[in-house]
Amino acid sequence: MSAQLPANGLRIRRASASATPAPGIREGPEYAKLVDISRCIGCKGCEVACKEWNELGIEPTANFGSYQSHQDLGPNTWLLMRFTESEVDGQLNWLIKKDACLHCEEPGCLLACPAPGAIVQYENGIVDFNQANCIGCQLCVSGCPFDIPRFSTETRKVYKCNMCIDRVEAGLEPACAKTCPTNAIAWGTKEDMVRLAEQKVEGLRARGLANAMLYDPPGVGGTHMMYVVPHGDQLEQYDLPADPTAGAGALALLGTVRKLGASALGLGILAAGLHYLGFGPQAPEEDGK
Amino acid sequence: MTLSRRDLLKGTALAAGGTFVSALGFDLKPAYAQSRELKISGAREYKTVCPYCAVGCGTIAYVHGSGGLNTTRSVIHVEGDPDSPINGGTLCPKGASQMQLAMSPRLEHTPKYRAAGSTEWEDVDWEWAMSWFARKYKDSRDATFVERDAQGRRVNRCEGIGWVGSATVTNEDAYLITKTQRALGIVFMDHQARI
Amino acid sequence: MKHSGIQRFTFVERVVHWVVGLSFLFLLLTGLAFSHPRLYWLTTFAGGGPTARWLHPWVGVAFSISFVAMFLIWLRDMRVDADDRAWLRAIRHYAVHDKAKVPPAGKYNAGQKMFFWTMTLLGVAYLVSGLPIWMPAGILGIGPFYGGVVNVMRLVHYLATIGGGLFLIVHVYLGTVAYPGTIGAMLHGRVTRAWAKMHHARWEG
Amino acid sequence: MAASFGRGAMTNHWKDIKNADVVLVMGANPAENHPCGFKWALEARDNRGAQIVTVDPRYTRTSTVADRHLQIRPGSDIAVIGGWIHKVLEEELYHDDYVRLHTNASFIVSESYRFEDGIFAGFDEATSTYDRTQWSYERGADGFVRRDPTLEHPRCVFQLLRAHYSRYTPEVVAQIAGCSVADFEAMAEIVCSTGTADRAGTIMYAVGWTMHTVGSQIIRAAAILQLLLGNIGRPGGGINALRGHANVQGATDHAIVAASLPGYLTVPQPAQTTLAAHLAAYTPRPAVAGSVNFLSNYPRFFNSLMKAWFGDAATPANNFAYDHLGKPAGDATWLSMWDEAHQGRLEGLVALGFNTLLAGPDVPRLIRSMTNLKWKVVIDPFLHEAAEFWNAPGVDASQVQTEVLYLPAAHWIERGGSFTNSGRWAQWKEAAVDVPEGVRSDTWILSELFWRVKELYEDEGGAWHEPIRDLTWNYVNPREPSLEELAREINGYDLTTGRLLDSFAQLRDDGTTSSGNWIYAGSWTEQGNMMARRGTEDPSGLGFHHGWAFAWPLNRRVLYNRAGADANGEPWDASRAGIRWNGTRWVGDVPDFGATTRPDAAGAFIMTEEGVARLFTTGLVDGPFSEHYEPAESPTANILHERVAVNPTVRWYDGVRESLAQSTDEFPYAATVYRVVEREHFVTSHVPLLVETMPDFFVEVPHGLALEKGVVNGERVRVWSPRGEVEGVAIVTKRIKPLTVNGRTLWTIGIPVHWGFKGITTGAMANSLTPFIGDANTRCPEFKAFLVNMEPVA
Repeated sequence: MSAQLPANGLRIRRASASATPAPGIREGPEYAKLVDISRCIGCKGCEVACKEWNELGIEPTANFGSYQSHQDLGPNTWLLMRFTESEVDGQLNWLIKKDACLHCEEPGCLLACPAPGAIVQYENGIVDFNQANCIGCQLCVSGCPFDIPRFSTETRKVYKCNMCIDRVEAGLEPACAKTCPTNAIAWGTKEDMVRLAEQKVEGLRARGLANAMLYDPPGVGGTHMMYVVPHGDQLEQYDLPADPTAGAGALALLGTVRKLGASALGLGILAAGLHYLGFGPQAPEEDGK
Repeated sequence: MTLSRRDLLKGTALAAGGTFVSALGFDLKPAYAQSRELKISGAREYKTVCPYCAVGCGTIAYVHGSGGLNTTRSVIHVEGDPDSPINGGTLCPKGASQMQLAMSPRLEHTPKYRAAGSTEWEDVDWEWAMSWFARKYKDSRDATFVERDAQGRRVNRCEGIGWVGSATVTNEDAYLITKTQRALGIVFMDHQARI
Repeated sequence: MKHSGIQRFTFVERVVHWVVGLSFLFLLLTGLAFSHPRLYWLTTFAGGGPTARWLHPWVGVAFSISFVAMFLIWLRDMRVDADDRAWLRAIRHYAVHDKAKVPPAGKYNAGQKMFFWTMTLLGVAYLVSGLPIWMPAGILGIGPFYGGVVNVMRLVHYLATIGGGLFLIVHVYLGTVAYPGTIGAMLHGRVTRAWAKMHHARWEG
Repeated sequence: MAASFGRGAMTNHWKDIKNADVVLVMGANPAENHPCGFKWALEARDNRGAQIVTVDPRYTRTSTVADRHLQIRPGSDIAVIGGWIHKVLEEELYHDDYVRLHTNASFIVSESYRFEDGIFAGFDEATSTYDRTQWSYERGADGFVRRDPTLEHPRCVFQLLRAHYSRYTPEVVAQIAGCSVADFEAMAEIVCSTGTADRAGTIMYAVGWTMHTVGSQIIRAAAILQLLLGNIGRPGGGINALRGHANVQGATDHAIVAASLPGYLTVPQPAQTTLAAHLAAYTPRPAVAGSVNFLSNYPRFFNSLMKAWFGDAATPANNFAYDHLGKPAGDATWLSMWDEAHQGRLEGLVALGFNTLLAGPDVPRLIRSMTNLKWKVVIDPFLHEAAEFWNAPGVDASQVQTEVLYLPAAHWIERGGSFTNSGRWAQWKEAAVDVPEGVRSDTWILSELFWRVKELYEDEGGAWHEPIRDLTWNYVNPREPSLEELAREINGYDLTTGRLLDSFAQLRDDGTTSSGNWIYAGSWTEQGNMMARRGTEDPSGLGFHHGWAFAWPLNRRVLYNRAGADANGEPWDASRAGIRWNGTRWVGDVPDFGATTRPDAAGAFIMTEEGVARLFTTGLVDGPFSEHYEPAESPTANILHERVAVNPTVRWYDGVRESLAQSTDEFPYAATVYRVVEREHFVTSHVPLLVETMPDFFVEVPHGLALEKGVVNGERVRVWSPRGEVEGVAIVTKRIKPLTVNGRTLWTIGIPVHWGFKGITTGAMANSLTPFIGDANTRCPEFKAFLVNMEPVA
């Protein structure tokens, strides 16, 4: 078997580098995580719970002039609280963002991945990396509009948040959502979370945060980790792309041409064959014969 | 019977074809491969309380091992107790990493003694340690005990020994500390309420 | 044993050519494997996906080095002159074996020179686009390349691959079945006089 | 708080915070230090539209989710709260009915009371103490306090209060605190907005208040404010002391403290030579007619404790073994203990579960004091800095003659027993794993020590040891009592029937009952272990959860809840009814009042002899009202009374004056120390995941100051005080702004406390900087306001 499937019983909606469609015989709810930044205190409970549950190794850190633990996500750091101080019109805000995989409905990573079954998306919306199939090309990293997956030079595989798929499958919420002390992370069906988010945005606007918004970018078909952003006018400061897209630009073009490229080569061979049939070989008359 | 070369080739081709077909595209058939086990599914649950701050979050310790005679139990995971009206299952980073505190390889397992002027510890056994402790305690108590103060009032206090801690022990042990130390006449006592 | 005919390629030339050629073939096949799920099976011949991914850039290094060697060896012979331009104008006659209307070629005809120069350009394209894909985290302080750079380079790499692949087909076809006797030049280095006269009349080998 | 309400504990509890309309966070940083409890503030914000506000020297992680933040100078809290009190009184924002009904506003104070130039009446320069009788009430012929229900008598508490705080105008407050008048007033609008029946405001505070030379008075000021606003005793109200360690509350309840015995009974004083004298001193008489004056039961609690400890050896005939208790010569708390060591008078020290070195203050002085000890025993699961103080940087171990014994103790996961959280909930926990080989439980170590000392006395005799002989020890395994046995002993027994008590109401002073801690009576009854209950029902929706664990006293969830209702027993706000009088009895929470006592039959505050809460009190040594005094180490003059800058009643230990900054030229910056959420004091330096998330010691440097001094974010800075110095990574931040204090620009520097020379990562000891001085009442050290200098490390 070339493709070792993720060892879990969830129905797969699509897989990377897959030429055949998913069987589509089971139906279940789509889940989503809603991160309400207006309730987040940056305690890193989620960051630690993620590492504890997933048994991710320590990536040694050094304080670099911030409350932030690591400078960046890593193969063993799937979730990172990012801290930014912003001052707009004398109004200080300490922007704290839970940075982790957003589990796009249209996952750029999956679209970019050349290895069959290395990236799968389950029917519940979770995008999972199956390292057994990963070839370590890191093209998913470039395909991701949020710059999330991280390559391990040790295992030569790429890693990211899998939304605690083992817990979700067992009927539990992801570890980060379970642990969040201030209920800044909510977990439920996508439908419920969107509804909850709308309520929250309304509440924030009533509290004077006119730019409060739900971050569920349509360019990637929506995400399964959404944010309620209190300062929607400062998306850039949060490092949230205003209009992310999956598989756009060069990747989209590649997606189109790669359907033709191999055929072009086939046609080349065919043309050579036809040429041979039409004109035959051209051999020199041998001397002295 | 003997296989002709031709038969052999055919067989190989068939086999190769099979490989070829399955390798051609990604086959979704085994989408119901065996489940990834939830790591705590077989663990025993113990309801405990987070040891850090005084919010008093309810926690569940997931323990590996049946507790049978031949086993040593170990904590494999700790998470919040969803029933607790205090934390509702949530935990802060400290609480969420309790498992590492519980099972820390940095925990000590041997009493140690450091002699006057020494630059290092030496391991000692409990018998030696406790008799040393009691000896020092009694000697200092005897040396500094004040039965009557300068005005002749009965005060029965030990002035030469201080006891500190702890806000990290249980109520029951805290009570036992007060009970034994007050009975021994200790007056210098404090814990982390002030610090 | 002494070969008959005339020496067309030296031992070194042959070795360099085959390193270039075989590495290119490997790169083409593994590259195609990564380009489309239906071709992923090609990784099987390279030891499976992870191995193929690991080998591809290193083979690319071998390709690049040998290509540079080849480039230096043949550079002098590959100058394009007025005769070549005439030859190119007559290329459609060449294609249909209408030999009489094709101006005689030197050691290399203009088509071969074009192939050489195209492959040189593609070689540069492979290298330039391949490096960021190989080491997206950056190299020698340049980078990282994650995101747009890699994606654009991936497209460039792919298009270059298809281009190179098509040229390879022509090259192999012409070098083998279309012109019998040609392959010998790259195997033992020698060709017959008749062959030389026919294909490279102006060659003073 | 005991001085104001009668008990010194969080009035409400964690989940109750969700019922608030305004959550004032000051002297605390709960998002950082109590994240899971802080969620209830956010619940209030998002479900009730409550406002969360922070007042702090730093914009903290709590501030990130608050509606408003006010930056003040460390140590200016009383000025700020005083300013709010001023506003509430001047603008009549107080809850009038509440103030009249439930406080001593109408009480008339004796003529001797006065406050002039920063000094209250009765000050004795020689001893730096007050004669508090000068602040007493004026009494009528009936012996009860005279009152003026109109609140107009010039010497009634209400008028004295108004006069006292009349100086705390917004302009004065802004000058002291360093903020702008506008910012102060904007904050005041919110904080002072809950003085109505339909609004409730709560305060969350922690050691940011207590760790000052005026710590107790900051809390007093808050109590005054909350009483004026009518916020005590109500769901969503209160003053919530957020405790730092898992069982600070329980360890305090069980009195591992110098001045009290379990249940906040008082340690006998040398002058109280007889039991009668002791009981007389702490058994208050009602100040007004109809006061429940619950502490009149003191003898029942005290005698029952002595029965629990000394059993048959405690009899009415021998004064319940009163002589068995040591009577300290004076203050015996943390600072005084180390002062004894400093002076070479303390021979030995036992530290159990306590990093006595990093805890500070003035670590260099602590090390000098420790080396004066003959011996030190450290009992802890981890080998920490306090056990290895002889190995501290700069210490020559060969010169340290102290013998040190380290005993590895079991820790929480290996033990059952109960922790009492900040909200007074005692929760029983299960042991998850066995105590490992080579390790012993605290219980074992304590009983083993006791037994071995006892045996030595039996063999050799020695200093007075009757109490050792007489101490009750009725445990199945005398060498390691079970926690269950201890819990039952704490609860107490009816000694006649041998049955466990249900309530402290059953305690007697005649020796027929025992209770190791009367406030825990009812925690383990004949029905079983109440602390282990795990019922989740919450029928009222207010979060009382009476079926979960046990809250002292008597499973009461909101203290003083009688004050949450009006004169007729109707709750101030029907939607948040703590308790309600239904005509025959109180329903709702467990009433902090007689269950069937009519609303008009007694005052709401049963723990005070006044029956009401105290806006004016004699309970603290440093004044009946809170007054702003500068920190011992202050960057500025006290503009209220220049001559009396610092709390006049603080205790100056030897050499401390000399160890303080003498000028702001040398030490120009205000500094404060604190914790961060990723760490809990010191033990977490052994937890890899926590070290990973907050690896290194750092110093928070305000952005403007960094520019001025050439400090670069992420690079190292050196900070020093006259006591010591630290070096660490600078976090340059815009979250700390320059203040303008009395016309001068002042910068504040923040320093976390979690690092030492042991652990996965090591770092500077923040408490090397802090001064060795403490609160006049509690001797809680002034960690939160001192002066430093700083420079970038070249």
